[in-house]
Amino acid sequence: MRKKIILFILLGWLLLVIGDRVDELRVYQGAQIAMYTIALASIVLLTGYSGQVSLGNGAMMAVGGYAAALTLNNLGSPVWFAFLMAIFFSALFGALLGTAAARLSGPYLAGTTLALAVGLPAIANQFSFLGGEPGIFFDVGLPPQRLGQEFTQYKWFFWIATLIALLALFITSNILQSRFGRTWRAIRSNPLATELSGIHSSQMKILAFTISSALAGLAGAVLAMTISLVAPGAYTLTLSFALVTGAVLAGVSSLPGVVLGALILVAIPEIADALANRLGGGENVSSYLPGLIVSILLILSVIFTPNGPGENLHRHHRKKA
Amino acid sequence: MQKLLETLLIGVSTGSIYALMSLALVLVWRSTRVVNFAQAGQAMLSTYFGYEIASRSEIFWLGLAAAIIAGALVGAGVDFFFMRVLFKRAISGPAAVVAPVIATLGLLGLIRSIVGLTWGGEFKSIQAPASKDGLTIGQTTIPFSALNILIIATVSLILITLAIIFQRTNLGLSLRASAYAPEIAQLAGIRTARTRTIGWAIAGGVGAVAGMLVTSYNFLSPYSLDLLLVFGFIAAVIGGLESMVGSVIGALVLGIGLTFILNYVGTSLVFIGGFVVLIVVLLVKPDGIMARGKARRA
Amino acid sequence: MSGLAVSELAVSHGAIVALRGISFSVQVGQLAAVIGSNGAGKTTLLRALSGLNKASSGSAQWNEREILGARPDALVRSGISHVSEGKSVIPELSVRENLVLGGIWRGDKSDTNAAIAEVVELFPILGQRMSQSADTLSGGERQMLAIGRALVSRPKLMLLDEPSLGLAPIVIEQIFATIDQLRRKLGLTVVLVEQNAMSALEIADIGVIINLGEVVASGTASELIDDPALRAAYLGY
Amino acid sequence: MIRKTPRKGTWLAATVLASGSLFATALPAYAEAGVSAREIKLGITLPLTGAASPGYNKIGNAMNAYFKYVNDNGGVYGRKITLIQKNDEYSPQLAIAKTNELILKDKVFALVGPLGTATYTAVHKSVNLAKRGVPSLFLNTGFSGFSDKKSYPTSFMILSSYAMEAKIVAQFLKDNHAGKKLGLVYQNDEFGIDAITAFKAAGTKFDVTVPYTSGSQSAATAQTWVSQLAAGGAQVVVFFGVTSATAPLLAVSAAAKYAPQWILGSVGSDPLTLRALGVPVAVLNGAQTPAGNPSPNDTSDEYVKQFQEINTKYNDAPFDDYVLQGMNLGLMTVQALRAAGSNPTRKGLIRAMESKGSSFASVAYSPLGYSKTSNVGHTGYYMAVMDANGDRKPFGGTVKLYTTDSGSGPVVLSTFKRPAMPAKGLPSNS
Repeated sequence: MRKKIILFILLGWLLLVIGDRVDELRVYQGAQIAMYTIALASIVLLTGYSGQVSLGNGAMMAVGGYAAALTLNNLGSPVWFAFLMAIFFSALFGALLGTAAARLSGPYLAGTTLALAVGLPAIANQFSFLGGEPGIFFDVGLPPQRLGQEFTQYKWFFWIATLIALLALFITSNILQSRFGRTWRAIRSNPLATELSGIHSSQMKILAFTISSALAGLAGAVLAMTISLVAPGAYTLTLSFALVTGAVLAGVSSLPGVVLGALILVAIPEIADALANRLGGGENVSSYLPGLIVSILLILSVIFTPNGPGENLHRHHRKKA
Repeated sequence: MQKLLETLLIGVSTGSIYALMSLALVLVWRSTRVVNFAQAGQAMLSTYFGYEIASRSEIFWLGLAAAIIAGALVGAGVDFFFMRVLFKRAISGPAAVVAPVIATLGLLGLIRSIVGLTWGGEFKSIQAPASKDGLTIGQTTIPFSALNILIIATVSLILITLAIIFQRTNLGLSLRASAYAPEIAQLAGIRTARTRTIGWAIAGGVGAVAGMLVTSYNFLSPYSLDLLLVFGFIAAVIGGLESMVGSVIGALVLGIGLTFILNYVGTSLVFIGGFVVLIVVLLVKPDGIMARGKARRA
Repeated sequence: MSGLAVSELAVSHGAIVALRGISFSVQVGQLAAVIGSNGAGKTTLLRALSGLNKASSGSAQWNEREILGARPDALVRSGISHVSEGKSVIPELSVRENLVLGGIWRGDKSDTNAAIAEVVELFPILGQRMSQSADTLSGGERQMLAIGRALVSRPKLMLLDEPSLGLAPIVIEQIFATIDQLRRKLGLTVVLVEQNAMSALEIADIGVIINLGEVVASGTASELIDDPALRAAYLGY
Repeated sequence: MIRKTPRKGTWLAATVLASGSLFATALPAYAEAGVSAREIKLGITLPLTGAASPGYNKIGNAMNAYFKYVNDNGGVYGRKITLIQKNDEYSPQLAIAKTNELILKDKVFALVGPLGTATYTAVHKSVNLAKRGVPSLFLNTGFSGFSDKKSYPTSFMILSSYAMEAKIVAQFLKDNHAGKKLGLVYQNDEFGIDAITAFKAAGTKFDVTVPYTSGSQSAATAQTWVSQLAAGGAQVVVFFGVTSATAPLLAVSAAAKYAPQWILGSVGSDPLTLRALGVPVAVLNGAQTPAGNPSPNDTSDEYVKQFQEINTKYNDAPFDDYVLQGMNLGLMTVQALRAAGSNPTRKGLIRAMESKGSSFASVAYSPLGYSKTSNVGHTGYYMAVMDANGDRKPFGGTVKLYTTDSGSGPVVLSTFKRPAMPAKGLPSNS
């Protein structure tokens, strides 16, 4: 345990040092990577560990984003409290949904969460306090003065996002290595046997849904921070699909893999853009090339290494052990 | 009273299009045990073919025929070149639950990108085969047009055709047998793999009709059929995923339900309406309204 | 030779060897009973012969043509029908549809109807239930329907997997009598897999006893019945 | 804790990968972003696809066509202009992401013609354009809120504001439609609210008001608008929304045989776009609309004629209001860049806009309001009537230009004469 704490602190320090050395775009993307890392951890926990398929993580992120923004704007609370409220409300919502979800299996759950992903963000258009399509602002404020003039807004976002992501990963990895993590894996691989051994699998599933939602909500608040805004347009079906994609590309049951998945999600549009510029196809190419690359990667990875690129690596480790 | 009638009529018209998509999803689910998210992509690609023909010939029905043929070929192609490869590699491990979903999502993305690269993202429209003008009954004009009637008629015709194929022909019997019990069907001499591909082709053709009909009163873009997919899927789940009749009933329930929300509650709540209808149905019957005693689970 | 010739057939499921070195032959018109306890590999043998399971080595010839490696539906076309374990009917379909299914591959409606009429003659009870869902049939009726469906395919070789499973003794007797009657009338070659050794051997020409994936004894049915050691070890009385 | 070693390995590998990519680009040294010896890079975000894109998606290409024309004729002080278009699908979130890309990755010199009220509000706040000192010229939105020079020190408007438009329409209603039942359909965001506020100030009372949410427009929703309007008996309906909302509104009204006198706001009344959206242009016949520019079919206009020629040669798109607008943005941009001098800086560009912007040549009839204390662009409208071909003619036969401001100023009949088109459409100002 102590080793792990040291590892995380070291990691954080390394990231902050890197943040000082790169230009603003990379810092901004670093914050996005941190955001995706949290969001993907939420999927890994739910799908990779408890075996439930959710296509509605975008909706959970929206709950978190709106909870954070409404808290900050209406209560004038400190920023950390807004993030805490994002966790609280999305967990609450996740628990409610998880109660329904625990009764559903496979495609029924996928359908329900898909419907949620489409429907929930649109609610913002109905109630004026949610700001409609333009959304509401979520302004975590300028970086503290003592950090100096050169300390940009985006670097501030990067610091906050990285700190939150590291904390979230630390806690998640501890949960996954605890009794709960083991039980989830047992339920996933053999639901009947687990039920017979006296474990209430539905309660455990609801718990997984709740924690996963809390993580997603936190990611939603971080996303809102990086764009200073919560709006339905930020939590689209495309986002939900992208998250599932990232989780699969990273290996759906590997927590460390989420960093890689997040990196891929941020890097691919960038690579595609560079490629599009080289090909010189104009707007059409740069709009659709990222999708093309992601889709091809996704299809190949499902066919060849459905459990992620780390799959073969892990197998080696296991054999040795 | 008039508003109620309008809502019902529009709801049936909307629901009937959902029914086609929902039917396509159910057909594939029954035969392959996969929720085919790429169905929207297949329908979109076929509709683009239909659009090309319809806008060149200026005959909607020619476009529709082209779309159906394209849809059937694309559907068969997806099964033959994609699903067979996918299922040859038996997937195990934590990804097993998501793999088929992810694969079809990937395929949806792939088709969308190819369509986008080929046709661009601009909205295309197809000249509707009938007037969009509301019908006048006596003194009042209701927002229910000849096009709506035509949509309902076209869908009914397709449903009747499908019912005849499935209930009265050997092909239909083979399709049903292969879906219910592939092994027994195979032992009875049915070429189940080929039958499955035919099933995908039929689903593709049906999806293409849905795409063309949606496009006839709306626009076509690489994203324009996403909602059709979502609502078609919700309808299929409401119907219990297994039952073709259930999927049509589910679609009508959903279409009417959503139109009621649109006309009586609020525009923005339509989208969440799908979720509400779904969750209500599933909490009462977790395996859909047409579930048999023993549910098949994925 | 004409008939069924199985030699050195082996089947593995992953690392587990389910069958090895299986050899026996059945002349045209003969009924072979494959006997063995639960888990001996009988079902695996039939599934390998009808193409449902892949054989890992060996050969099986029907009228001097190799059948291993062919798809089940292709084998139906060459006259081999497999009635799989557990009353292989499709409960979602009606009785008539279950029967029609067996004839689809020939694409000859009138012949299918004729074949169905023959089946109904054999199992009059099915004639009364034609439009009912197969779901509503009793166990014995289902088994009749499964055999009837196979007959509609007009097979030359019939592979029957435990037709007696879960049926009342009186029904079992009836089914076996029908099988015997059938093959005499139609000149069918039959491979009958059974746990119910005595009833099977009574109507069989030859018998093959399988234990733990291997043939432990084979010969004419009467030889097997008369061997006291075998009776004690495998036939259970 | 037993299997820690391999896990730590994976952790580290992932982190190294992540940090490696962050290191991949180093800080380049530059004098002024986006300006090199040969090139000036500019950026625009606009909806190229999606529900709100029809019409607007032509603006970028039209600007680009005009820039190509200028580049082929020597560029701006020898530098070629490159315009990078980014698709924001009219979503604030995407607009922010794309603007970030333009500024941080593509390192554009300035934004030109960013489109949309909600999107630009979000962009300005989130990307912090003012603090970064990024000039943002010729906003493609008429939201009067952007005329607050203190909050938007680096932004410059071009369109007459929605408030001005509403005030002029209010005057027109008083003069020409007094005593009739009035209806209003508006987009329920800053765009529409701007108009509402102005109507309120002018004392115009609507008998039916139908707000709609941006992005919700469709045939189905339009049916609810029309039934509300018809139920309220509106005889004159004012519409303040985008073209993708005009289309279903007019189509459904025609379908329901509901035919009030339409007054379509300048934003949502482009006939070609309506036609592309499947609405027969004939339904526009007789609709009244406030307009700032001459009709794109008016070849007697020197601007229109020149732009049409450039369009034919460099763009190959049907020449409509959006293409005209895009070309004009190009013309204005080139004048601004020239005014900023041969070694342009962002600060210099903003100073040039403040000091010389009001004298730029522009196709619109009304005066430009740029100064040290104002970033207001055009300041007036004339009323026009559409015909069955979708063309528009000035109401009453000749252009009667009204000017006003976004505040409480009066609506004045103007005699302003706009500057002449530079020779061959190539500015030579400095």
